[in-house]
Amino acid sequence: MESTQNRKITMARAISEALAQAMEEDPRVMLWGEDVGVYGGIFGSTEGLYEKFGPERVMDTPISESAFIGAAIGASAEGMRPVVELMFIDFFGVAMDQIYNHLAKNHYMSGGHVRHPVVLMTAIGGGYNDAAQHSQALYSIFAHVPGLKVAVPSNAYDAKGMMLAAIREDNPVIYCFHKGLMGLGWMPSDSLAEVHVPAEPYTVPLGQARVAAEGEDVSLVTIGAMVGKALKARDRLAREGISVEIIDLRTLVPLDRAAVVESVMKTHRLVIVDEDYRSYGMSAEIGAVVAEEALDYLESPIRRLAVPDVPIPYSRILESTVIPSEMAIVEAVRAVMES
Amino acid sequence: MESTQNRKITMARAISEALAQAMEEDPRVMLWGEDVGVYGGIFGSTEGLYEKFGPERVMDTPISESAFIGAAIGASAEGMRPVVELMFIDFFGVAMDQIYNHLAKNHYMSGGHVRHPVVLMTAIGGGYNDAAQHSQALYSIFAHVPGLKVAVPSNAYDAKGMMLAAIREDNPVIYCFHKGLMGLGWMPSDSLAEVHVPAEPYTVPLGQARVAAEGEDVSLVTIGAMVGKALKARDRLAREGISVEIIDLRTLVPLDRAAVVESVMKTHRLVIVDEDYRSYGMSAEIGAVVAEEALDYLESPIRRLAVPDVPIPYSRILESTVIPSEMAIVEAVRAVMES
Amino acid sequence: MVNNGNRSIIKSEPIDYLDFHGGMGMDTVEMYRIMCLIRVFEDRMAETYTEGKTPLFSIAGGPVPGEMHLAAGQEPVAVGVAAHLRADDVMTAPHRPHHAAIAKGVDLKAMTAEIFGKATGLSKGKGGHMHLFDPRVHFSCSGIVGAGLPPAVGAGLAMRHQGRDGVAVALAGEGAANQGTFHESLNLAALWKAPVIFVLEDNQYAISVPKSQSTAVMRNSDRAVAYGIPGVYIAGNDVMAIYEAAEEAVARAREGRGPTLIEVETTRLYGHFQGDAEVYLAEGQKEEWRRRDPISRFRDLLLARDLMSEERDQEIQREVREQVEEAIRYARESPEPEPSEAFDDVFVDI
Amino acid sequence: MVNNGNRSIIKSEPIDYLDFHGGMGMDTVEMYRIMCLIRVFEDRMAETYTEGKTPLFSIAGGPVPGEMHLAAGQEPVAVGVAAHLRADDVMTAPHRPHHAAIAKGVDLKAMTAEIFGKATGLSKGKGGHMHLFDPRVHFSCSGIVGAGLPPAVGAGLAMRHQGRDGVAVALAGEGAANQGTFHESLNLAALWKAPVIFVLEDNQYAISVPKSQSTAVMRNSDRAVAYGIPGVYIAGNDVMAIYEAAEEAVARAREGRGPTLIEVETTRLYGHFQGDAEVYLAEGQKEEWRRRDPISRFRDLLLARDLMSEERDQEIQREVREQVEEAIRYARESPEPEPSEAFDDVFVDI
Ligand SMILES: Cc1ncc(C[n+]2csc(CCOP(=O)(O)OP(=O)(O)O)c2C)c(N)n1
Ligand SMILES: Cc1ncc(C[n+]2csc(CCOP(=O)(O)OP(=O)(O)O)c2C)c(N)n1
Ligand SMILES: [Mg+2]
Ligand SMILES: [Mg+2]
Repeated sequence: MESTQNRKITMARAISEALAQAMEEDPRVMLWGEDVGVYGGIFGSTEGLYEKFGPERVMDTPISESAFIGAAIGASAEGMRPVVELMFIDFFGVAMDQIYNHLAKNHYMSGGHVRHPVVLMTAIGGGYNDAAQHSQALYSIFAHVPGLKVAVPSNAYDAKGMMLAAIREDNPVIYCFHKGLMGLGWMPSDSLAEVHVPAEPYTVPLGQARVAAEGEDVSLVTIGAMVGKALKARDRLAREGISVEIIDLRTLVPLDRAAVVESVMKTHRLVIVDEDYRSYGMSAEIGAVVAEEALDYLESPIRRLAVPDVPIPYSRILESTVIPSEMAIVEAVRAVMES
Repeated sequence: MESTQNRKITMARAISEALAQAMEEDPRVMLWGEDVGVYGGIFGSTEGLYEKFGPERVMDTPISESAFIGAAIGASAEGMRPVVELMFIDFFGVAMDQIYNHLAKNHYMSGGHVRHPVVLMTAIGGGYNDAAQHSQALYSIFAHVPGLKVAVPSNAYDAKGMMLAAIREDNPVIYCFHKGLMGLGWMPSDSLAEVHVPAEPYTVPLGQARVAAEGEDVSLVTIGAMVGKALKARDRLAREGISVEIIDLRTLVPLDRAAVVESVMKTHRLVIVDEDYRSYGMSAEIGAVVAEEALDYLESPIRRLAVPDVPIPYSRILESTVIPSEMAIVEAVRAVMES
Repeated sequence: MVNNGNRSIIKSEPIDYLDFHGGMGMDTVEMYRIMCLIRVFEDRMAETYTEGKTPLFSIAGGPVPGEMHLAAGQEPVAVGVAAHLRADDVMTAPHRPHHAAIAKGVDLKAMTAEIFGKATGLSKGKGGHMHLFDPRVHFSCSGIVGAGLPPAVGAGLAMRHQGRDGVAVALAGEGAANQGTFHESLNLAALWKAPVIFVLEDNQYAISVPKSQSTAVMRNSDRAVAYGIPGVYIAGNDVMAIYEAAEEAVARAREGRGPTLIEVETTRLYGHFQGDAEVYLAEGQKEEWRRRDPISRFRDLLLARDLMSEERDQEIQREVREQVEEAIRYARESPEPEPSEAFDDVFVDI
Repeated sequence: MVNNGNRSIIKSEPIDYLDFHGGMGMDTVEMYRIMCLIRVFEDRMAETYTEGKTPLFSIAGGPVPGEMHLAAGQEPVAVGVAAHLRADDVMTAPHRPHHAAIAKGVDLKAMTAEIFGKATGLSKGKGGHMHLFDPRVHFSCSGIVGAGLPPAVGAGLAMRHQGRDGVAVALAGEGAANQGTFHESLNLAALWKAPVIFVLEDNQYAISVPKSQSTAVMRNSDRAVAYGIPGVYIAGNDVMAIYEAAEEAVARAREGRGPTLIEVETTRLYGHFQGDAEVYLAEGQKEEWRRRDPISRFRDLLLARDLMSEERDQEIQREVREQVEEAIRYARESPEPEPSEAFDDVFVDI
């Protein structure tokens, strides 16, 4: 297998490459979902797999999310390792019972006797005006209910490594890829997500945050597509003399509390940036963790920047008002530095 | 209508009384759900209504939650004011799309032109060994997504007043009644929930927390069935010289942030007690609000007591290990006082 | 043991409905006009959508934001059904909603402005092309497949409860017939004898997945048996055949005799969304669909039967083109919403 | 236009299946024994459940925690179907699972201990009566109505993919046939020709709601038409008729010819759950059901045909009673789980 030191590929390709390698190394890995076959996945996550592995291992499904996600439960109990695509995370509501009451809990309810090595991969995020039912992050909901690991890669390297880790893992994993990181031609995509990706299979362990950039003055904790925006905001802020440390959580479950706490102990300030809704979600959890474990280190109130508890509006100007932007991040950091 | 100064009734009766009064005062109010007719609701919430209002206004449904909850969307758009029962909140996963993508968002997505005055009432909570799929609180999930008000009464007085407020409200309201507060003969029930309830219709506004008990040393923020447990814990702690102020949030949306912040400004300590899962939920949100708005007032780290991110186990001893108990509350408060 | 039960009624001939209905109040030319209006709207939307986009289908550029699912080719369904509806009848539509909205009488200018994301749009720019709401004509739609069916049942129930003789039409793609809401809603409507007409647009594909790979039966209309209600399949994408089936179904519903399931063979003349390369289509499939364009066929029929003159046709073409241009002009010239608009309408203020 | 299509095959006579099958390897007495085992288990569970409860059905008291849904009266379904299954065939069951679990061969002691919430239970006390998992015999159940159907389809798919000739049986109440998962799962299984047998236990009620008030058709088996698969209704709660229908369906599935839908008329001899006052039942309904007790009818038949002697019957009664008592004793004497057990098994440790 060709390896290089500088093979930049899109996140979509990183994901489909991980899937191909997993399917090569393990015949138990199967893939199904809507338009994952000939089409290659609406967001390119399964490009080329149908051609490579054929209709027995790569299957298009009807628009029956409860049935085909639930099918992964039974198939995994019988020894398969299904990867299933829920086209948009926004559609979770038609299939949530199978996900959270069964896929997530059967291991526990069976006293550890049943395992469901299933990856449910799904597209998240906005930024391209797909409005209220096709632009949400929503990962906090999956992180709230016990029994699911929740992975949200911010770049192609992590995307490949976390996908391989998720597939090899014996627990169900909700794997959320942000549409705006995939490098699709027909959608704005953050070029920061297109990084060097080794050709060989490798894993990025689930549960280890990454210091995306070191800094001294303020900890910025974030995930997914907000990592790239935060990095850009950090550059701007550096010019103002503000040194921002960026923590890319990578997974919400397991949550790398130590990474967050350590950073705050160093910087004494915390900004949380999240593309999910603000209340009762990721930004709240991080804030609470710090108020529990590093309260005395905080020199100013924490600050949360997230979708302000409104549905994602359609029009460009409205959408960009509610989804945290580079400038909004800059302002949030400034505000924390001033308070 | 008979009124008295001391008419203690169960929360189940308070709810069915509120429903009866709403149906009397407004012919647009209809009621449907599983076993809400002759049976009177599995938890007695609709007792007597079928007899009083007949099968045209009180309708049993098939086990088709997406269809009958979705039906409330269309019916309310056409001018009705449906109250719909989802038997257990644990079943939300079979109908969540209708709830969160439509009922919650249509008002916004229509630019304010469509209204859905719908009350979705549902049973929450554990404490009677109904295991992982029938014992959850889960209200944080509804509070996380925009467009739904979320009410969680802790006693019969609030239950009646909040139900009447919810029905008169033009927004969709998720109304969560805790099974262990209903005063059912066949289930343990907290007698503290059985309080004086005026016979006349009245409302308790959604969005106003209540100081359930004043105190000086620590603020205990909670909701639902945990309020009663907290009150009992408070008595114990008082004997140790610890004065606990208990805030009953009553609603998660709208959240009475001011009530929380004011209390913490007074006591300088915060314990959050919640029957929902610990992470990414109610306890996180309250912690984050305080870290945002009252950080400088905190004299010790906040403490969260909630279901520790495990499914609710079946056996008595296991269930009581994970659902916050009076003693666990006492210990959490002590810990905060000591830190 | 294999159950070979009778299936739904299949109608495939554009036979003499015209003769039958010619004198009975149906305005065939008006139906034709609305079909033309829809087609011109969709064609112009396709053009407008690509304006200023580099690469061609970059969702971020140009005057029209977001995804775009066009319904050209599916005009007969919307028009044949809506011809029987009053303004206060209810219609719920799916992610591909323009033809339905136009046929139901949604204000074209406000709808276009909404699609452009403007402040003058139906939803002040907050809804978008998959979320058109016009309570004036009781129209709504949703981007979630199968999600419009339950609300239609509830609307039907409400109208009956209120003593209105209204009906609710739930429109959905053939792909929606495999979603749980389809089953639950048909059962509930049948059980409650709700005045609902379920109409499936069988354009043979759900994005890239052909019906044969998603649906265990040939015709979803056969599924009516599972609810004890009438099921009709209309082959041929013929507006008159649809008109007739809808007439019976709407009458049935209005009279309190319960729901009907109608499935209509139709064709998707654009891709699933604009930008869809349609690699999954067999060669020649698209051309074949275009050859059977339902609008030209209808025009030929109307001309052949002297129900419309060439002049009237040209006048109609002029008219609808003007109407569409005016709507697009209105949308273009309308102001963007104020940013603060994003924060309003989450809740009704009390 | 009303579709009066042929419906599913209806079998109602406890005819000569016995003669037909008598010499074909089916052990009727063994089936009888398992039905008796289930009945004794359910009766003893009903007694044990009320032990130490004040008021009588207080869910908090006594040795058995939680809710209790008993399946007495429904033995023929579980036994008639499971008679065709191997240990490595899959079964998913609903909230009323004891008969199915016993028929599938779930370990009775571990199952009873689980229902008592003990450390020796199938799930170490974490699952409970609605969450019995025994991977040894590929059995699982769920407290969510209709939730067992999708996993059964997936299990079927997996077995076929692995080249196993296994089948999956999804058992559910008639009330589950109005849940979206029913529809989606049947379509998916039919489409993929998955080796699945869907078995509905039509005990005519879903809690208090009679089938006529929840289901738009008389027989859910008629819904098989909607998926192009065989549908069979078995009237009479007769184990032999069920056995025969299941034989055909299981063979069909094993041979790769796809799924079957079987609905079985049966009776719920206890309430929906223990403590249900059953105010919604017509007077005399319960007595009527009891009169048609499927076990005594089967016994009479076996005795009349000399397939079983009185002595063997008495021996069986003794045997199963002992087996149940032993299981209950085991459960009672087993230790409670350690509190720390609550924190294990959320995730597989890597
Ligand atoms: C519940 C749900 N699942 C998946 C999708 C993604 N999706 C949007 S349209 C579509 C295909 C719909 O096909 P069909 O119902 O036949 O309508 P058509 O597009 O052909 O008009 C899919 C899968 C969705 N919007 N909602
Ligand atoms: C999705 C869902 N909705 C509602 C319930 C509550 N519930 C439990 S059992 C039951 C009735 C089930 O009836 P049926 O399927 O006929 O089975 P039976 O109880 O008669 O065996 C209901 C409504 C549930 N568990 N899951
Ligand atoms: Mg289609
Ligand atoms: Mg039943």
